[in-house]
Amino acid sequence: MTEHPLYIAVLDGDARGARAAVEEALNAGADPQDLLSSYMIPAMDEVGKRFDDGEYFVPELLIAARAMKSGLELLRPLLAETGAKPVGTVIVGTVRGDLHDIGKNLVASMLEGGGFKVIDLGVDVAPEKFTAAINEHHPDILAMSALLTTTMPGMKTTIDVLKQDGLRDSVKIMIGGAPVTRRYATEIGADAFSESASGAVREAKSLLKL
Amino acid sequence: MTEHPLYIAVLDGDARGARAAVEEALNAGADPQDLLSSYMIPAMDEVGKRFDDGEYFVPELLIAARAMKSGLELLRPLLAETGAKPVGTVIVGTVRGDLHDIGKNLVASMLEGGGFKVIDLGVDVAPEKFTAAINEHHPDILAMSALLTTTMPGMKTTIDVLKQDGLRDSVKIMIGGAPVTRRYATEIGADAFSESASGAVREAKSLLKL
Amino acid sequence: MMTGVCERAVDLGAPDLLVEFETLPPMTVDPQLGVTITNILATILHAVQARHGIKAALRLTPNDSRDHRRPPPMRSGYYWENMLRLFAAAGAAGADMLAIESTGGKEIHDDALMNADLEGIVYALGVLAPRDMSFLWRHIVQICNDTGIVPSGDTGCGFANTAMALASQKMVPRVLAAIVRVACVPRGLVAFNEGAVGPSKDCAYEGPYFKAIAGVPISMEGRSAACAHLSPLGNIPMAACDCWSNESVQNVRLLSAPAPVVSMDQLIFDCRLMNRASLDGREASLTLRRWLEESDALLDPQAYVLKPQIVFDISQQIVLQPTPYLQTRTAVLAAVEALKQGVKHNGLTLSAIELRWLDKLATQSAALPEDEDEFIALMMRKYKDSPYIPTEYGLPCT
Amino acid sequence: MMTGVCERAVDLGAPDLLVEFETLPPMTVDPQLGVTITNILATILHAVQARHGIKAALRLTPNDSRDHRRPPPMRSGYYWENMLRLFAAAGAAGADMLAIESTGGKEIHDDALMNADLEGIVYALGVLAPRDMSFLWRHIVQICNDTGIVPSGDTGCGFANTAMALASQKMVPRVLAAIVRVACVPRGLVAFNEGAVGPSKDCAYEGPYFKAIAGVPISMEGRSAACAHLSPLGNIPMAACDCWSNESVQNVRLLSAPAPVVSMDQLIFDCRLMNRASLDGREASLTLRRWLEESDALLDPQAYVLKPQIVFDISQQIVLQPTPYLQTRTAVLAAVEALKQGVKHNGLTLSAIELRWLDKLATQSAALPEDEDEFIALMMRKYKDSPYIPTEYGLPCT
Ligand SMILES: [Zn+2]
Ligand SMILES: [Zn+2]
Ligand SMILES: [Zn+2]
Repeated sequence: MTEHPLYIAVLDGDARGARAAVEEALNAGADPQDLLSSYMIPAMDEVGKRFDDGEYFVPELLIAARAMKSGLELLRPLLAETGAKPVGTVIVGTVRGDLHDIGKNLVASMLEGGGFKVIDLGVDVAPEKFTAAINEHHPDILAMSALLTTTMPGMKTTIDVLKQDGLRDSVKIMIGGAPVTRRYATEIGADAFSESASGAVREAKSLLKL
Repeated sequence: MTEHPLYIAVLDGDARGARAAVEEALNAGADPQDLLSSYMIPAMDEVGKRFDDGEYFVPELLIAARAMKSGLELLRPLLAETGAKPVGTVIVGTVRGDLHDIGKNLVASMLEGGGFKVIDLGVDVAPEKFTAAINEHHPDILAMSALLTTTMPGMKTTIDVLKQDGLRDSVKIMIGGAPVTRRYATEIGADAFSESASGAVREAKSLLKL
Repeated sequence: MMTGVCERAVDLGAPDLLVEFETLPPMTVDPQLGVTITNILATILHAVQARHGIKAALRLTPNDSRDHRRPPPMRSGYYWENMLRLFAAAGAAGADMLAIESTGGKEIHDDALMNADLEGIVYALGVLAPRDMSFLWRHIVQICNDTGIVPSGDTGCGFANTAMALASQKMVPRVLAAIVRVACVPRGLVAFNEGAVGPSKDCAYEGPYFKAIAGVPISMEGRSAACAHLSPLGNIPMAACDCWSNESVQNVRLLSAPAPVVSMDQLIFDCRLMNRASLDGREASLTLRRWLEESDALLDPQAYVLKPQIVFDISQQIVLQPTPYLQTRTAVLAAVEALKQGVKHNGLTLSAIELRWLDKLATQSAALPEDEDEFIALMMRKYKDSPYIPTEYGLPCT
Repeated sequence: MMTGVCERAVDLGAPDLLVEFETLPPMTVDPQLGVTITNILATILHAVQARHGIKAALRLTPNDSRDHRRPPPMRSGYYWENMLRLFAAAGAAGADMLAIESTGGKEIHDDALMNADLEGIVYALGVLAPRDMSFLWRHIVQICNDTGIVPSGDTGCGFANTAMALASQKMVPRVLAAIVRVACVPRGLVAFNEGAVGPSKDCAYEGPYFKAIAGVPISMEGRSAACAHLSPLGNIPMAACDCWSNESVQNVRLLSAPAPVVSMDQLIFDCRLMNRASLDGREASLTLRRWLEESDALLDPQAYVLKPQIVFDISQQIVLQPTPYLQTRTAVLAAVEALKQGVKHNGLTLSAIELRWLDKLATQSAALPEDEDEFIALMMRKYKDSPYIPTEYGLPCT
C-alpha cells in the first residue's frame, strides 16, 4: 500500500500526481471505492499521524488535503454511481461577531481532506444564516468556532435558535476554538468538541459512526 | 473634644486610662450618652481614619478597641437605665469547614470597639449553630466570613437554612473574607459586604441606619 | 483593575509607569465608548500621579476595526470613519500617546502563513501593509500633531505574533515564525517614516530592529507576557527594551490579587533588576544584556533573530534597500541566511524537521523576484479571487 | 494541569523539574484520597521523565491538619493518626520527598501577631513550635528512612508568610513581619536537627538562614509566586536559591494557557538567566546575586533581613545559643539591631510610622528574659485561658 503512487502523492501533497494516479488506476480498471479506502484515506491518516507526532506542520496537512481533494473530485461521481455513501456534509463557520478564521479554515481544509463535503459560511455568521444553510444543504454536521470569550456565547444562541426552528435534531453539532472547553460543549448541548483541527476530523467521523 | 482625657485614652489605646476617665467624668456628673457620643465614638472614628490613612496598624486598632470596650463596660448599665438604645448586637463566625479566624477576630474586635455587642461563635460554624444562636440572642446582624473559595458556599447554605427556618428576615446579614466579592454578596442575597475590618463597622452601622 | 495596578506600582515604589489601553472592537466602532473609558482611565492615572508623584502616561491603542468587513475597505466607510473619530478625540479624553496594531494585508497573510507560502507573506507584509500604513499613519501623525499627543508606533502583532503563536502550538515551523518576525520590520518602519516617534508597541518583538534603524525607544514584553502568549522569547526581549511590559492580562482573581496586579508586580521586579545592573555602569548593563540574550538565543530561531548582533547585521542590509518590498525581500533573505549561519557556526539548535523547513523556505525566498513590478503583477494574478481589494491599497484594479 | 506544566517544561528544554504537591485538608484527613492523587501525579511525572529524559521529582507536602480541632491535640487523635498514615504511604504512592508546613504554636501566634505582641510571638515560635517540630519530625524522618524517600523540610509559612501578607495589606508593620521572618529560623532548624536534609520549602523565605546554618539546599520563590502572595521579596530570594519555584497558582485559564503553565514558563526563563550567568563563572554568579539582592534590599525591611551579609551575621549569633527559645530571642534582638543599623548606616528606607514601630518592637524585645524557665512560666500564666493545650507540647499542665 505505502508504495502505491496514489498513496505517495497524497502523503507528499502532490495534487497533480494524485489526480494522475487516480486516472491511471481507473484506466487500469481499479475500483473507485477501493482506491479511496486502500490508498487515499490511509495516506491522510498517516498525514494526521505525522502531524500529531510533530513530524508535519499545518502547511503539509493543507497540501495533502488539497491533493486528497483533487483526487476525490475524479472519484466522487463514480462513487455516487456505485451507490457508495459519501463521507458526509459539514457546514462550518465562526459565530456572530467573531472574525477570526484561521482555525476555522484549517478545520474546513482538514475535513475536506478527510473526504467530507464542506460548506464554509465564513466568519461572523448569524444564527439565522446557519439555519438557512441547514435548510438548504441538509448537512450531517454543523461545526462552529469562536476565538473570543466574548463571542463564544454565540454558539449557545445558535443552538437555541436551531431548537426553536425544530432543526436541532436534524444535525450533529461540533464546536471548537481557543476558549471552548469540553465542559462548555456539554453545557450548551453540543454533540462534540475538539481542541485541534486533526481532532475535529476524528470527532466528525465518530459522530457519523465512520 | 480632642483634648478630653477620655478621647485621648481611647485614641492611644489606654484601657486603664479610659476606665479612669469615664469614672472621673461620671463622678463629675457627666451624661453617659454624652461621654459616648462626644468623646469615645469620635476617638474610635479617628482611629479608623488613621488606619485608613496608613498611620495606624491593626495592633493599634485592637488596643483602641479594647480601651473603648473597657470604658463602655462602665457606661453600658447606665445607658440601659436611661433607655438609650445600645448600638446593636452582632453574631460573628467563620462558615463550616473554614478554620481561618484572623480576619473574623479582627472584625469582632472592631465591632466591639464600634460599640456593638459581639457574640463570637468561633470557626467552622455549621448553619444550625448560626440559627440556634439567632434564636437565643436575637441579634441585629449576622456576620459570616470565609477565607477559602471552597468554604465560601457555606454562606449561601447558611442563608438557605435561615430562610427555611423563617429567620432570614429577622437579621441583617453581612459577609466578608478574601474570596468574597460584592457580587457574590448580591447573588446569595446578603445585605452587606465589606473588604476590610474597618469597612465592616461602617457597613454594620449603615445597616442599622446609625 | 486600573486602581489595583496603580496601587501595586506605588506600593513597590516604581518611579514611572506607562499604561496602555487597547480597545476592544466595540470601543472603536463606537468611538464615544472608547472615549469614555479612556477618560476614566486617564482620571485614575492622573489622580495617582498627583497623589504619589509617580510619573505616569496613558497610551491609547484603538484596535484596527477595518477588517470587520470582508474584504475590508481600508480607506473609507463606517469603520474607518469611526476610527478617525476616536483618534481625534483621544487627546481630549486624556490619552498621552496613540498607537495601533494595523491590519493592512492580514486578509492575505493569514492564509499564506498557514500554507507557509513566503510569496504571499511577502506580498502582505512588503506590499500591502506598507501602502496601508503609509496612508493610515499620515492620518494618525496629523491628528496627533493637531491634538498635542504623541504618535508612538505600530506592531506586526497580527502577523508575526500570530506566527509565533502557531509555532508554539506546533502548527507552523519555528523558522517560519522567525522569518515572518524579521519580515515585519519594513512595515513597522513605515510608521516612523510617517512621523511616529515611539515608544514602539510592546507586542512588536521586532522592536530592536526599530531601535537599530530608526533610533526610537521601544517597549518590549517577554516572559512577563506569558499570560497572553507563550513564547520562546522570555529573556531576550528584555535585552534591548526601553519600556518593559506585560500584555493582555485577563482580569481573573488569583489567590493573592487580580492577575493584572500580579503581573505589574513581576514587571516591577524585572525593572528593578535592570535598573540595579545599569547603576553599575555600561559594562554591567552589557553583561546583563548578554546573559538575557544568550539565555534564550540558541534555543529557538525566533530568539536568535533578536540577538543584538544579528539585529545590527540584518538592519544594515535592510536600510540599503529603497522600497518596502525590497526591504522585506532582503529581510527574508537575510533572516534565512542568518539562521543557516547560526546552525552552522554559532550553535543554534534546530530539530531535523525545522532544518528541513529552513531549506524549503530558503528555496522559496530565493525565488522572490528583484523586480517589484514583476512581483506585484504576479501576486495580483495569484490573488485575483482573494478577499481583498487592491484599490484600497493604492494598487490598480484587477 | 500537571500534564500542561510538564509539557511547557519540555517545550522550553528545562533540564530538571521538582514538582510539589501540597494536599488540601480533605486529602490528609482521608489519607487514601491523598495517596490516590499522589499516585496520579507521580505516574504523569514519571511518564514525562521516561519519554523526554527530563529529570523530575515529586515532593509531597501533606498539610498539617491537626489544627482542625481547637484547641488542637498535637500528638494523638484522629487527625494526627491520618497524617501518619499519609506519611507512611507517600513513598509507595510515588513521592520522592516529604515536607510539611507544621502549625505547632499557630493557635497562639495568630493573635499575638495581630496585636504585635512579641512576647506571644516568641512563645509560639521559640517554645511551642520547636517542641512540636521535634516530636513531629522525629516521626517524619523515621518514616522516610523506612520507606526510602527524602525528608526535605518545614516552613514558617503559617507564621512569617501570614505576617508578610498582613504587612502587604498594611495591617501590621513591615518591620514586625521582618522580625517574625528571622524569628522563624530556629523553629525551621529543628527539622534539620531531627534529620531533614532539604531542599527546604519554597515558601520558607527564611531559607537562606537554613543554608547558612545547616548547609542544606533550599527552594525559594519570589516574584514568581506573586500569584499566591504579593510580597516585597521579588528578586532577593533568587539570590541564594537552589530550586526556584512558584506557589499555589490557581488553575484559571489565561489568554495563552492555564495559569500554572504560564507560571512554569516564567520560572524557566528565570532559571535560564541564572544558569547563563553561572556559566560565566563564580564572579558572574556573584554579580547577578548582588544585583538581585540590591534591587530589593533597601526598599523593604523584609528584604533587608534576607541580604546575604545580614543572614551570615545573624546566623552566627543564632548558632551560639543552646536552645530554640534562646535562639529565637537572639534572632529577634539581632533582627531589630540589624534593621536599626540598616536605617542608620546602610540606606534602608523606612517610613516614619515604621520607624515608630521599630522602636516599640525594640522595647518589647529588650524585655524578653534571658532565663527560659522564667519566660515559660510567665507565658503559661499569660495564656492560661487560651485555646492551646500545654501538655501537647510537652509542657506541664497549667
Ligand atoms: Zn499586540
Ligand atoms: Zn500589546
Ligand atoms: Zn507555604
